[in-house]
Amino acid sequence: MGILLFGVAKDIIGVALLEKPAQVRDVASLKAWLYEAYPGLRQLKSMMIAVNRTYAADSQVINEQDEVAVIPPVSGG
Amino acid sequence: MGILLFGVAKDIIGVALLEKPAQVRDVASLKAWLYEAYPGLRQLKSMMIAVNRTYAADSQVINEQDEVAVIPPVSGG
Amino acid sequence: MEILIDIKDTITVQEALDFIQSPACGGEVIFAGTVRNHTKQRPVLKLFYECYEAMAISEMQKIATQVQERWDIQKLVMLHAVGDKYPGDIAVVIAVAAAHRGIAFDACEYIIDTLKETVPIWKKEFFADGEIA
Amino acid sequence: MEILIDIKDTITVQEALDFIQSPACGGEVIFAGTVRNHTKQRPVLKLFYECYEAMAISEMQKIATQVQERWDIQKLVMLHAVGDKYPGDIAVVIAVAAAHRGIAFDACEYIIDTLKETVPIWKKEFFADGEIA
Repeated sequence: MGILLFGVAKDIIGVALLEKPAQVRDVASLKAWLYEAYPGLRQLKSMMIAVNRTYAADSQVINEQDEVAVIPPVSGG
Repeated sequence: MGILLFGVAKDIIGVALLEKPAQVRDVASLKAWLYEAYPGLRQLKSMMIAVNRTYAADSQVINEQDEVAVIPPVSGG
Repeated sequence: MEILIDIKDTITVQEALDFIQSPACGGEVIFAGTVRNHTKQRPVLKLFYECYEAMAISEMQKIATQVQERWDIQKLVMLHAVGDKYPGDIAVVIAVAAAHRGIAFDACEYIIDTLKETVPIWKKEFFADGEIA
Repeated sequence: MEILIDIKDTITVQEALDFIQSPACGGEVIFAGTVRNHTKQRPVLKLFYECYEAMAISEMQKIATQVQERWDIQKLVMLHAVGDKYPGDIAVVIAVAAAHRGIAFDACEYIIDTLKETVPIWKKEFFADGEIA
């Protein structure tokens, strides 16, 4: 399963799609892994995770078939 | 000098322009004369007088060359 | 602040937009007041707007001056239609352009609220049942 | 409530107006967000808008649902542009039609404020001095 990257998160990591490590099973462990693997993400004012196109709480479980995305601070409008 | 009439005030009095009686020298006496001569005006929620295109207080003096108008409740927009 | 004030037979949102759009401004708020086909559930055939034009223009300019003193607005449009207006026709357009949207909303709402209170324009309603009010 | 939500290369105020104008509604409020030629006094060459489209549409629909629960709005439009946008171009249009103008102002401002907080769209600013932020 891939993790979609957008905006400045994509710029920091340098790709638009990341492979999810097998040990990542929920939003909290995904965030911990991202901050560890890509320390540049720590400069973001906020980093939300969307699961199946909805903002997800840290406790939310991530299943293999879920659509997961990293959402840096939005700036539309 | 004529007194301009608009909206429902014009409908009540039946003309668009009235002659000002010589004894009317200020806004208060104009209103008193209008209510006396045209009792139908008493049904208006409000009746403002404009002198030279500006809302006028009761104490304002009316000179012969002034542009005077009767302003019933406005309903633009 | 650039100002466009006009009272005439037919007004459009487009002419207001054309006046306010500018690469220097980020937020534009437009209010359009349209003739409704009913008033308190009674079908309306048409409205007739009458105006004391010289004073109406003067009162609209006073509103523009108040807006200028109160908010940092770059462009402001006030248009009012007169004569016979039918359901769906535009009776009034207010448009405001500012660098920041919050003040554009505040100024636009203030303008239409004040216009309805102070500008000498009167509407007559012609109802489908024949009554005129 | 009738709803028009769209994300595409080019948006216009006119298409929003065409959707909301109706003889049943008396008050229409439109917000247009335009690309400014400066940000904090620095000249801007262009913006680039990127979008997580499927989620953005879903978040816009959530805003429409909130509006519907909170206000008596008849028609609602949310349009957002994506790709390269130059000063003066329209980036976002919100339009609301209601029987009463007060709620149209409230709903329109709520929609643009919430869109800027929750909808996954990102802008990149290309400054005249070569910097990108």
